Amino acid sequence: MLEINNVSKIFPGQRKGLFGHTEGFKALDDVSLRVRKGKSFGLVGESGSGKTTLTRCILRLETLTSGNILYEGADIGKLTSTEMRRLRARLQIVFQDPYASLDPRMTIHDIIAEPLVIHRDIVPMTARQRTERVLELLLQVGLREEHLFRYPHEFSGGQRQRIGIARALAAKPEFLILDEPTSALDVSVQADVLNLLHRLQEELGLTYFFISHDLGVIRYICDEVAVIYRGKLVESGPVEDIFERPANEYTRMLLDAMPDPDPDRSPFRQKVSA
Amino acid sequence: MILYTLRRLVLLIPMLIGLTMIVFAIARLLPGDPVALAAGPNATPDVIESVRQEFGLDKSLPLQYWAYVTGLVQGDWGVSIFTRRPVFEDIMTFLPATLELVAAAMLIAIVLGIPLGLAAAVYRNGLVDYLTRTVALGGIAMPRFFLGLLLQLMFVSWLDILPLSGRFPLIEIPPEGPTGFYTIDSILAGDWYSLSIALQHLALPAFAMSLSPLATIMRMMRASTIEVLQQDFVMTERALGISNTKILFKYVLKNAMTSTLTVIGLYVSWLLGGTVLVETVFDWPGLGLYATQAILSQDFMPVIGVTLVIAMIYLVTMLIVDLLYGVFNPRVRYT
Amino acid sequence: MTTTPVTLPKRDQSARLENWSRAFYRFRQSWLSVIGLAIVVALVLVALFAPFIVPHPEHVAGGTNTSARFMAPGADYWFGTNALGQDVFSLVLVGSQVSLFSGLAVVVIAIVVGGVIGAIAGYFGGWIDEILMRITDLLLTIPSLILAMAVAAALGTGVTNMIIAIAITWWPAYARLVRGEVIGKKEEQFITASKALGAGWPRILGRHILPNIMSPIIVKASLDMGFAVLTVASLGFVGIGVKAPTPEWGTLLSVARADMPDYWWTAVFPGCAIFLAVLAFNLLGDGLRDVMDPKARR
Amino acid sequence: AGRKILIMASSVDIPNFDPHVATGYAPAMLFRNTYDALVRVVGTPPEVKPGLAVSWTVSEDQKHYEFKLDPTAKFQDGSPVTAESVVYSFKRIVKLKRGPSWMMAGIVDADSVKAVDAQTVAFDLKAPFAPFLQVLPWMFIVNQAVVEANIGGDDGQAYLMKNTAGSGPFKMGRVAPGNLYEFIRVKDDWHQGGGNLEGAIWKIVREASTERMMLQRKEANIALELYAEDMAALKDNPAVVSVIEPEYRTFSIKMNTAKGPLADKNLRKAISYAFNYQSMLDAAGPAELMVGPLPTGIFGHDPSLTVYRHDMEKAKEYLAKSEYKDGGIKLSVMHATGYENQRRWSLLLLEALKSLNIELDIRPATWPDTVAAAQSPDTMPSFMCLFQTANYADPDNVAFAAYHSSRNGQWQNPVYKNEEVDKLIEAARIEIDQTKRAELYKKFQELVIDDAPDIFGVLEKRKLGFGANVKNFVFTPVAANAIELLPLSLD
Amino acid sequence: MTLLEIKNLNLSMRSFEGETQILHGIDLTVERGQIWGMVGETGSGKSLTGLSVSRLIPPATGRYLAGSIAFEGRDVLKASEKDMRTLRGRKIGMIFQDPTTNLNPVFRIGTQLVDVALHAGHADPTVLGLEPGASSRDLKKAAKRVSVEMLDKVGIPKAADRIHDYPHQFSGGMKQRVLIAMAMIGKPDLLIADEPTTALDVSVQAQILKLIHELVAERNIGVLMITHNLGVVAQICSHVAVMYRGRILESGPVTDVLKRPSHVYTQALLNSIPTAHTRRGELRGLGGVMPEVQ
Ligand SMILES: Nc1ncnc2c1ncn2[C@@H]1O[C@H](COP(=O)(O)OP(=O)(O)OP(=O)(O)O)[C@@H](O)[C@H]1O
Ligand SMILES: Nc1ncnc2c1ncn2[C@@H]1O[C@H](COP(=O)(O)OP(=O)(O)OP(=O)(O)O)[C@@H](O)[C@H]1O
Ligand SMILES: [Mg+2]
Ligand SMILES: [Mg+2]
Ligand code: NI
Repeated sequence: MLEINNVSKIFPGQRKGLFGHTEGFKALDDVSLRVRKGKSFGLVGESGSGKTTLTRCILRLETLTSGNILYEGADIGKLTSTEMRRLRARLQIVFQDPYASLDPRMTIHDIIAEPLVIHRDIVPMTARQRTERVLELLLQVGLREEHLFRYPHEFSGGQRQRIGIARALAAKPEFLILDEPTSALDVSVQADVLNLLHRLQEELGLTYFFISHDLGVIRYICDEVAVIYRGKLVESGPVEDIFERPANEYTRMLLDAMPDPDPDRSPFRQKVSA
Repeated sequence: MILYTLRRLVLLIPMLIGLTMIVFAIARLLPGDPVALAAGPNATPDVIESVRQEFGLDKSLPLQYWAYVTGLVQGDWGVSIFTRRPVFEDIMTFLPATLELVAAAMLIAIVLGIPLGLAAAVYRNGLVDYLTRTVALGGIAMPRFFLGLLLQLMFVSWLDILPLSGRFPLIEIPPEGPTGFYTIDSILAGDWYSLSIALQHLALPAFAMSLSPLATIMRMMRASTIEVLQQDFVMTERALGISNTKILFKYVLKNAMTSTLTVIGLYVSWLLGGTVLVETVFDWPGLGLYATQAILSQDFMPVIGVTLVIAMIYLVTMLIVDLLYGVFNPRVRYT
Repeated sequence: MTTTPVTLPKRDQSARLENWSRAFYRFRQSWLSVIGLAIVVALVLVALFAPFIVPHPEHVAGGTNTSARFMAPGADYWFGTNALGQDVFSLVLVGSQVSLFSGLAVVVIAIVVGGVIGAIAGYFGGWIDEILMRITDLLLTIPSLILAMAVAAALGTGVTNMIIAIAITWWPAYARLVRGEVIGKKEEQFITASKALGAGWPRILGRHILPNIMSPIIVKASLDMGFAVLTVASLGFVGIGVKAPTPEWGTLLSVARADMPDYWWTAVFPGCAIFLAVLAFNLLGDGLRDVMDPKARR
Repeated sequence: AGRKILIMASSVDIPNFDPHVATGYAPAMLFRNTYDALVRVVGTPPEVKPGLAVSWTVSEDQKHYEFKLDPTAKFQDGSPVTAESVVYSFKRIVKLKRGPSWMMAGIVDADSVKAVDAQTVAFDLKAPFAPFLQVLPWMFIVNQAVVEANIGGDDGQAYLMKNTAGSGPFKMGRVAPGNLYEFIRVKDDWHQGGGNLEGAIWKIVREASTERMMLQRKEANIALELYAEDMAALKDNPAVVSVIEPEYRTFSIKMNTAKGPLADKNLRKAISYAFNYQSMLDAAGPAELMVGPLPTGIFGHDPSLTVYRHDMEKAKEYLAKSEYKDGGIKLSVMHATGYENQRRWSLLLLEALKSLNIELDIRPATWPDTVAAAQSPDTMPSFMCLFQTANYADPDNVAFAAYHSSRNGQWQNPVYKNEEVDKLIEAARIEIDQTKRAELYKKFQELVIDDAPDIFGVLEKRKLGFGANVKNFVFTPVAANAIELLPLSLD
Repeated sequence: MTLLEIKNLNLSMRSFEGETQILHGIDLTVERGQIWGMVGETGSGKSLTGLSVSRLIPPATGRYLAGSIAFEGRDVLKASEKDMRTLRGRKIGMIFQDPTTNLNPVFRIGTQLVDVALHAGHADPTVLGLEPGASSRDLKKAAKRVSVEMLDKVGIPKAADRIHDYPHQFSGGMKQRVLIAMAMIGKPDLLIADEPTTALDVSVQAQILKLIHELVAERNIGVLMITHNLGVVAQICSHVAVMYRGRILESGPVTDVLKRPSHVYTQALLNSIPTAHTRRGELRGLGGVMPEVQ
């Protein structure tokens, strides 16, 4: 469904002297991967390794330095702006920071309805129908009617995250990018969100591109996983393979550093009691 | 940083060229004809015509501009059509007075404004806050010429502790020196009597002029201090036992200075361009009066000259402010 | 996926109301702001109804009564009379119209022009930004009073021209402010989010960025209202303000300055009116800043 | 405090020191004290007194004058004042065609002046000119040697702009343009008598209220531009002597008789009747109303003339006769920016016009705009507020400058033109017989009043404030604030 | 003596809606050598409890309704501001959650470290390895030396050079370590760490946990660590307290609480962690289990 071929992204350096530039920063280095329809694809890696940058590239919010990205065979970089707009109706994203990605001066209703307004040529609806659709989404993600006209700051982190998901679902997309959707939540709220995502996938047949620091979460939700390190893809494959038989040194290090919730397996424990 | 400064200085040139063009256009497109007036009452048409030629005002606008700019490059700022004095010379006699006034006003504003702003922020919504804000707002809210008149009435007519107007007593010889600032020149000459006299004359106009920047600096300082005080690192500093005074005067002040700096920079130009009213009331022989006189009599060259000088001072001030940003904020890189 | 029939909720006014009450709570935190608001409201009412309530409407239209020159304030003339025997109270009351109206007009023009230019420069960046900002800088470097005087000299005196003159010198400040805010905001996540949803630039600028940068603009505008009244007064002082006989505070004051201190009332009352108006707008601005500042913790 | 330095506070700058170029009362003050003319005028009415010339003779036909110079007279560089220098000065005035040259235009030209001997100068006028002696005090004599040494390409204009080359009792000290000018008493001066002044300072002060305060605080000895309100405030101050004297300075509102509605004489008359002269007088402070075009008290003025006074019936009557029976038009008036009295009178005009159902647009204008607007009937507004000061105490000054059609385009008479009036002015100018001359001026006044080209306004009295310690001041109604320093003393 | 003893702490916070009680009778005792983990729902009052120990909640916003906080026997809530200053930094070190915002951006790392070291040194020169009564010049020198040593200890390479850098020149993990160094430079007896590893990836997180653990082992100090990562708690803490809506639901040795949770909420939390064996769609979450609080 989504093909990423040899993508590189170099951020230009800062201006130096009268004309010169410092050397650019290579955020993505020859990354290739494939996401299959109806499945969840996980991406893990060190912070600052280029995960978010990759999602921005997919949405054409950054221009690629080299390589191409095909969505259902069409090169995203070559689409006209109208085609791109059409595509964006089908390809939605939930951003890393739930709060920052919601306009603080819009009501929840307006926020969730925004894709419907933008794409009213694709999904023609009256204002009334839109409100109905928003309400339906709201209930789906586990929020309630009375939240409709509140503002983002009146919600807790978990609720905001769910608003972001509702917005992403509004125009009935087929492909969802989730950038650390649970990083700010405590485990119980995180569990609710993960369950919702799973239910939606089963009901609507969505495809997920899932980014997280939490390897447990990746393992739980994804079918395939890729590990990225300093802009380079170091390893990818089915979840079980990577977690049970990591081939790469960095992957192994990550897995080792994963804190285990079982106190008996703590590396420090013996010393403390000793 | 040197490279950065150089580049900024190089960039000044196109700015100044643009500036001369705009000002020239403004000045020359004004209706009214100063020539008839300059030639004097009862001048015959041929005299008027000869004056017109003398000042090259019979030529086309681009030609006049070209003549002006070529003159400017050679240090010739043109001649006033009324006084026929060279504009540059005139500006140089008036500029020190104005600069001294502006500098004194800014000094008062900064020296009082920053601590008061800090205090208002620390005692937010308390007595100190209300007091300083009310006083400062009072300062802003008073038209400057009216304030000047009231100050004169109070300190001169009633209390009789300060001189009425001017820079120096008429029948005494003001101190001479390289800066043209009477205060600094008398310090340089070690002439304490002149210094005290000069300061007495400076007090009222500088105070009248300082109120509005004082209030703005104070409020800016208050706002940014409040913001900085809410930053997490202040909590950390407190948690690690650093004393409140040290936090305020060392750690918070430097953070809060950035936005205040911008205001200070902007005010320098604002004051320079707006000294007229205070200069009128206090008969301060400065650039503002010179410029107003020139504008009212449509004397082009002085208007253009004054504008250029003020613009240059503004641009240089902004450069200094930008460089100071770097001192206060290490994240600013000179690139 | 099931589509359950839904009933539309009534617009939940309580949430909005709560927002307002929250804002008002923050506003009330400082009684100075409340005073400011009260004075502003009072001034606006006076400006609206002045022509109907002044005791001597004929003086406002330029009528004179030289047999009653320089009467001290008293029962007949609350603020006394001036050199032409005109009722200072009437003049000051009606003077509020020009002062407030021109202040408002200046600020609105400056915001619209400066806002559009600043928003475009900030949003698009690159050479558009470069060109627009250099023009703005140029105008900033020209002393505003000189520019205003030149404009007034070019277009002649009168309220409209004076407003244009001041607005020309004021919009660059707004352009800079708006540009800075837009640049800050356009990198925000929710803007990117909206872009990712497929929104075009007019929607992003108009629907997302502008509402989010309104608070510094409104705050500056309310403060500038005060300054505009002062600037109008200053132009009146150098003689390029409003045309006679229209009363305007600055002109009233500057004309009366020669009457001090013997006939103090001719100067003091317009002076107080200016003082009050500027003070009120500044207090209001401070209050608004507190209301709009999302970082204000209380 | 022991030094006898007199301080004059004035709002007017002295941009040019050249006595043959500059005009205005501030330069005139400078010339009167640093230069000498052949004669001086003193007192009320102004009397001609010896200056450089100790005596003079006039021929029967009043065309030939001979002046004997004071042999002791010497320039500030020590050289004697010779007939040569006098001739040189007059030639320079005529050549430059600026400054005071207009006063003797057509009367004196380059070959009219001759040096008879070192101490005698002879004038042969082109036509008899009654006010000739009144004009001479404004023709200052420059030091030929000094000017020639700095002649440049412009007859020494560049040099004399910033330097003086005269024989007067004072020389320039500190010069700070826009701020102050200092005068220093010349040592071993040839002038006889005189007060105890060691020097004087002309201080530029922008605000009348500051001038007043300076006077009150004894920071100034003389304040030159005071308002009526200031005079009221100073009235009871024992340290201040107020001088309020009539002078030959008229204020009138000129009408555009050439173009627009005001070309209609009946409308002009209607307006002249509608105007409230009493209010004008009230608002003016110490002043008297003008009676006709000439200032009261000047030779030839007829105080018994019937002039326009506020009379609404007559105003309505004339309005009915005019083309604008019901008013309904809009006129404009221009007044000088910052002149408070002019603004007040414009308001009175507005009121008068309103009673005729005419609107008025009041336009404060800078002086260059006013001068430029006066250049043609097309640019001239309906009304123009103007002060005119007599430079010499003769009706010819006012009559010629303000009503002769050859002056059209000049601010003193932008548009008014009446051939009969022109003829009268010309005839009176060269008439030698004083009674006949008075007769001619009477006719002139009647004609002009009937034409109503102006709203004849007020003669504002000159308002000067003196410190009580200033002695020996004698008021002269021409250029009254161009103070002559020589006779003054400070206690 | 007990290091820290919080008894029946009740705190209310004022906001525009009025005053709301946030903490309802918190009881907690930290002894030397113990590492306490504090977990719980967002907004349950973990951070405010931590701040209360140093009394850093502004009196204008927070009000203590009841209870006491005894640090080495002294009641912190009743101490004078001056006494508090001797405690802060010197006896109680604090690490805040976000490394970027908690370092002053316009001062060098060194300046900030040295100031803290000086503060501690003034109170007790031995902290800096000096004799009591050392001159202020010596103090300054020593403060600088100790700062470099400390940076070195938290694993910043070339500490003597990096001390002249500004915070923005450090990566997130490094800044976190600077904060830890600042908290430890005064050799405090109690370290309060508020979510010190959120926002770091697992490998950096592991490094920091190791460092804290070593310190406890070396100096026998007490630690109160606030986090919502149960894995972290399980690894490093000796004791844990579970908070919910301003109350401590249960507390005790880590092995007891995590292995045999007595409270439904704790159980629900543990069930919320996906493990290698959790089948997709079967993560339990709170699942409607809401502990009743009045
Ligand atoms: N606009 C930009 N200009 C320059 N460098 C950038 C820009 N955006 C990102 N980078 C750099 O690119 C790298 C990758 O950033 P990215 O946000 O993709 O990381 P990430 O993997 O999402 O990290 P995290 O887990 O912290 O979210 C980082 O080092 C970042 O500093
Ligand atoms: N300054 C304040 N004014 C009013 N209420 C506050 C203030 N600070 C915190 N609160 C409230 O106190 C409660 C506890 O806040 P606290 O920061 O202690 O939560 P926490 O347990 O640390 O949560 P997190 O895991 O999200 O950091 C929250 O409900 C919060 O809304
Ligand atoms: Mg990211
Ligand atoms: Mg917290
Ligand atoms: Ni399932």
